[in-house]
Amino acid sequence: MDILVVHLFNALLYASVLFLIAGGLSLIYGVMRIVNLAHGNLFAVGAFTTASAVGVWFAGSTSALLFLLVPIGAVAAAAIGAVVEPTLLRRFYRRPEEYQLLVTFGLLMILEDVMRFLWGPYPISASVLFEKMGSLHVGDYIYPRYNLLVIATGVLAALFLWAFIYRTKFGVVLRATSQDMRRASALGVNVNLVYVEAFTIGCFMAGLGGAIIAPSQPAVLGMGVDALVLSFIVVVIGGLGSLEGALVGALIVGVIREIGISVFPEIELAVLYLIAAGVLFVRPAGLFGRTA
Amino acid sequence: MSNRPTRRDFLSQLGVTTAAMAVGSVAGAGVAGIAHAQEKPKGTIPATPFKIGHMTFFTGAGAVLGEPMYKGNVLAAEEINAQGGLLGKRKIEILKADEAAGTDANTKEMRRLKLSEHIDMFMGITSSGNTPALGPVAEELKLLTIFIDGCTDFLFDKAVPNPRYIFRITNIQSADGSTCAVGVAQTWPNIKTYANIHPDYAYGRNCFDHFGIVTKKLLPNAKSVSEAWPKLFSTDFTPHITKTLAAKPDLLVTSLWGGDYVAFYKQALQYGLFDKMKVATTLALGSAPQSIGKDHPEGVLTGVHANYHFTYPAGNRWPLNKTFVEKYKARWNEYPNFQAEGAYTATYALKTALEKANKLIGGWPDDDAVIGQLEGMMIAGPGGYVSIRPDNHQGYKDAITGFSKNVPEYPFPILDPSRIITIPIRNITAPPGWPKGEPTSTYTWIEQTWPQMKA
Amino acid sequence: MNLLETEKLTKYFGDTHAVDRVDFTIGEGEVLALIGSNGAGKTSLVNLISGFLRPDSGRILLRGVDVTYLAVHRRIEAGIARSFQIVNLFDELTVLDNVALSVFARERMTRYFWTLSDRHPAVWDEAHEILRQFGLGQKASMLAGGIAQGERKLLDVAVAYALKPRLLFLDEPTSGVSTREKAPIMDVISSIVRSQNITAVVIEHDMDIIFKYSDRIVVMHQGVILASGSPEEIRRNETVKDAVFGPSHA
Amino acid sequence: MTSAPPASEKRSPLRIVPWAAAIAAVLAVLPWVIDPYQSILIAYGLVMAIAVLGFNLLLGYTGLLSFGHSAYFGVGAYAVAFMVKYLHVQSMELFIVGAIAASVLVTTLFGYVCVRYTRIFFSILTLALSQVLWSLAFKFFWVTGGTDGLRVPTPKLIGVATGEGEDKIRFLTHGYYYYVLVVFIVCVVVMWVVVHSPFGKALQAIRDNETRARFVGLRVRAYRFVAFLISGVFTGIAGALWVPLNGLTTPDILYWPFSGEIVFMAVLGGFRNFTGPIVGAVVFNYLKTYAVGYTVYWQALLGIVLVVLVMVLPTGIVGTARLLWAYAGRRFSR
Repeated sequence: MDILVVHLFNALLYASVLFLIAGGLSLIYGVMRIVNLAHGNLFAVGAFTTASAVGVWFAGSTSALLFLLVPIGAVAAAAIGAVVEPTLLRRFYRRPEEYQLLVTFGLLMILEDVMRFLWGPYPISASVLFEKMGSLHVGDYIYPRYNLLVIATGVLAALFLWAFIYRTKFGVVLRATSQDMRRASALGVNVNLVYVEAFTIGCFMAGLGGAIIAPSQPAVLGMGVDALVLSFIVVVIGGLGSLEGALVGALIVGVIREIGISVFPEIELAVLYLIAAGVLFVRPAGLFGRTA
Repeated sequence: MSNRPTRRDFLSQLGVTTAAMAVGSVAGAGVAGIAHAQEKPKGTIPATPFKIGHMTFFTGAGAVLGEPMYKGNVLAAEEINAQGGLLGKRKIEILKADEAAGTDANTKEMRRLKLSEHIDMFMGITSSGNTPALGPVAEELKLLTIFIDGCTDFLFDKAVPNPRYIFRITNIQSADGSTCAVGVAQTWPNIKTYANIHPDYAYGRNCFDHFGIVTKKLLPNAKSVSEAWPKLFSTDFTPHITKTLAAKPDLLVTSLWGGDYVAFYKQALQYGLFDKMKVATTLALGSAPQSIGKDHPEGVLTGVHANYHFTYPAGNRWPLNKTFVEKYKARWNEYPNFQAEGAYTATYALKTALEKANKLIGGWPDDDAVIGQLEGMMIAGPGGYVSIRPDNHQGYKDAITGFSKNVPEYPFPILDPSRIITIPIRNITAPPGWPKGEPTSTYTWIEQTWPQMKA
Repeated sequence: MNLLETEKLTKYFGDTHAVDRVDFTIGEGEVLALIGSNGAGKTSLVNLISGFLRPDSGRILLRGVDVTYLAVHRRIEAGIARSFQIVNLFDELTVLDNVALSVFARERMTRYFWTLSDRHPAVWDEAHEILRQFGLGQKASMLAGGIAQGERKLLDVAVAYALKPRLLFLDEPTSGVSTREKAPIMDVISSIVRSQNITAVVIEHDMDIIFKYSDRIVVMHQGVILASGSPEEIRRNETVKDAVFGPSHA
Repeated sequence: MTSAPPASEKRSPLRIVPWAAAIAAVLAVLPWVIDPYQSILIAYGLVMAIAVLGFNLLLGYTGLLSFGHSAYFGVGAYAVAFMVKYLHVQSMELFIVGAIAASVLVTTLFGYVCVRYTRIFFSILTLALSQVLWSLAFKFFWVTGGTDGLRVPTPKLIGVATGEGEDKIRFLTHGYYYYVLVVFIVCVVVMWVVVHSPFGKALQAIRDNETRARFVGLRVRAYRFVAFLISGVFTGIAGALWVPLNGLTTPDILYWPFSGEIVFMAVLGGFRNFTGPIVGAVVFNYLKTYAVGYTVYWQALLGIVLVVLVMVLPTGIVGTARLLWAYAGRRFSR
């Protein structure tokens, strides 16, 4: 029985991180109609930045300072987003998808090596925070407190985003731009500004996903590519462009992965992709997407 | 029934010893050492550089193993070059190639190195997935090769059953699982259940198979109750840890290594895994020694790929190791791992083979002459004697494993010097002439020839 | 016998009754103009008949045969073709290819992936001939995306015409071109349609053109047919004037 | 973007035949002139060219961007490996037949699912399905060898076995090179006929304007499906030819970044030209091989090439060369 609680926490843990990555991906698609293949590596940038801030640059500082440093990865990813969108991606919104996919694919490759250049080839760990928080008892088992913090972050991020998009003026502008860019523009919305903001928020989320797991999992090269395909599954299930969809998709993927590894390990990955393909086949816009 | 040997008897028959022991004195007759004085070579030797293509993981999670391999190779090359080079004339030049580019790219790159860069020799390779791919290519290219690692049995069992140009220096992979299982049988004979967490590729499955078959022989009551197969180079092991916890085994066997193992043990600590079961590993301390922190629990059976740990043989008993560790530390400011030792030894094996061949025929020896010298060579390396079997070109040295222990001298755990387990390698690997078997020859050899212990 | 009739054909878009229980008929060989203000349901009606939209209820009969839910390509085989209000061409193919494609499609040769299209001179000759008829012979080897708007309108009709339809819908064949160009375009279309004895339905706004080229006029308003008759009758019809041209229109 | 210059007369597509024959002749002579490694690289390039030609029938001619063509390449490659492992087949011709059969099977299934959608949904669907195959190849190691992959020995060409002792490099640079070259030429001719056939015209029409294509009577989905099938089979054939060259097949060629490389090659050469994919495949192969050989930052190098390419030369190498040629021609004639 207790073990089920541990499994549940694990699923939520995974879902939280996936939601942060996939939510960002979905937000960007929703507003700019661009599938950002480099998104996975913004997640990795977040992880590397936080890992090196906590584990290397400020290693040995007080825990309070180290905890404050965790979000630095999200800031780094957001900064990259804020630079890349206006300088590079903006030229591609009106071009066919193949160019959009290719330019972000190129960006993915470049970012991978930028990280290799900046952080070297080895994994970097910020495990000191993970260790400091210790574990709490769940019946016969113990569970890392830090993982609960990650889950809480995921939940808070979802709530914050929801409030932001449905309860603020900027949210209204964002939704308007997402629904009809030309009309929003005609109504006096500075569409370019909305784009750069939306892209930055999307990257911030991916970076936060990376930053928040850096203490419990080391940052390694290649993590971005793996994260990207999984978040792809999430957005495909939930619906490209839908934040609710990203949330539900992340939960589905989190739960299926946790069950899969225990019960049907050989086809765990295949099942995830098949679900994604199945959803696409039946509802190409995903469970929560608007029809194309 | 009654003539079944007892476990204790059998283990001592195997030659398993637990203690810090000497390896014997250096340089008996016919044994090549790595530090013997240079003799003047016969004939004329060209002064062109001797190019070695060195492919290993320079990037990604595998670099924890790969970089030390390269550093061992470089250290040996620098020493040899300082003495004038191979046969006093040919300076070693090392061309790096990144194994992380993927198996297919590696195949292309090996061809490029030989056909386009005209390397004289190839060294390296960390992953067991890559040697079976590259071995046949090296044979096709007629490229003299010493694989340092990538030590899957599959290479010489199946992929290249009759090698000519390729050799491999570090211990054959089945020794990992077998050594680990022998260590478990000797230390924790009462376990009834065990769980597995292995990386989902050749190495993990090899460890799983050999741990399983040896345990079946030595501890017939022990049952495998859980298997988890995370992808190689994963970082998140929480579902695998939880699956293992749920199975409530007495023991966990894991062949995770490098960055994977580091991430695993940190997460496992917070899930209390080490408190709930014994843990036996095949490669935990085999990665770069400094990569494991002092938070790692003590008393875990921490394997070193059944090959080498820099604290053994202890310095005063085996000077070769003492000087190697000192030189390596001075050059790279870190401690060597088994890959560094393997590459270092391999470079000196090459040097020795060249010198012997030169003594026989004079001039710069061709590949065939070098191969003739490498086959059957016995060389004393930092980790002890390595013998290269002529039938399968595989290097063998006595397998070791031990238990993690923190000592004040090092900022990371080392093998507990008082409890190091060594096993003569010939006793846990299929002998020459044993028919090729499935999944490995050693597996069928153990299955068919080892006695079944009493329950 | 009428070539085509619709029975209570209906299409809703949400609450809007785009086409509301319309009974529409057209006789063999007629050239009929469909007029009405924007949103009257003209294009929707054409869309329903040509298969672009599916009706919510009602029937479409072609020579008495129910074609209501027939797939588009079957309708085309049955002889219904259409042009588009906003030019719908294969912009990166040549003008000649645009027309040739229709001929290939009509002859069911587009399945041939094993022969070069150049190996079918009859098709190309016919395509050239059609272009010549439409006055586009000089533009044959230009990309369809690269010719003038008036020419594009003509080509759009030519592509539909090349299908050799019995019933051709022309959705505003002169929209988007200057007033000066309208008559020449309609002259070309009209002479071809009449010489081949094709039944045609033209949606048009320009009343001069309508009165000049059509045999009969059907007026739609808010999804229903308001009136139908000869140009002269429609010209005199007060209801039509108010509905279509607005009360202010003299 | 750029409209092609108006041609004054209709030019026969057959005019390129002499050029193609000349290039084929050069390719045939090359192994005697260049060093063996270069021949092997060209063989790799030609194999990939077949794959990208197939891919481009969808992207360039039908307007569908598949981000899952690794699947069909992998199906071809694994079909060969399975034939070796389970049926002990050695004949290269049988390998190709088997690869065609397997890729027909898989493309029929995937194509049926995928052609219902276009644009980004098509791309993602193809990607998701290719990942299913990847994860199966990855996880079912007792069948597929997992990450170790499956080895494929030197095959018999036209029934002729290569002796144990014969030099593999010589086999690759001569016997196999010519085999690849012949299959490549056959594939180029077939694809060339397909795109210049009435069917090819129909595909281009569908690419340009799906609605109008429907209204000239084309059953758009059926045409897309057939294009998908042909495309997948070409890529499958390439996969089959690639295995003996590489010596083994691993799940890497099923993983999605390999699909990305196929797209890369098409765009590098120029996907709006028939020859673009061929040029792109050969050039990319050189680019990647040398980038990997010379720097650990090869990914960044390729990434920068890609970004610059799509920004500055969206028509690819062949498209740009044609523009320059046309420009030079106009300057010259003035």
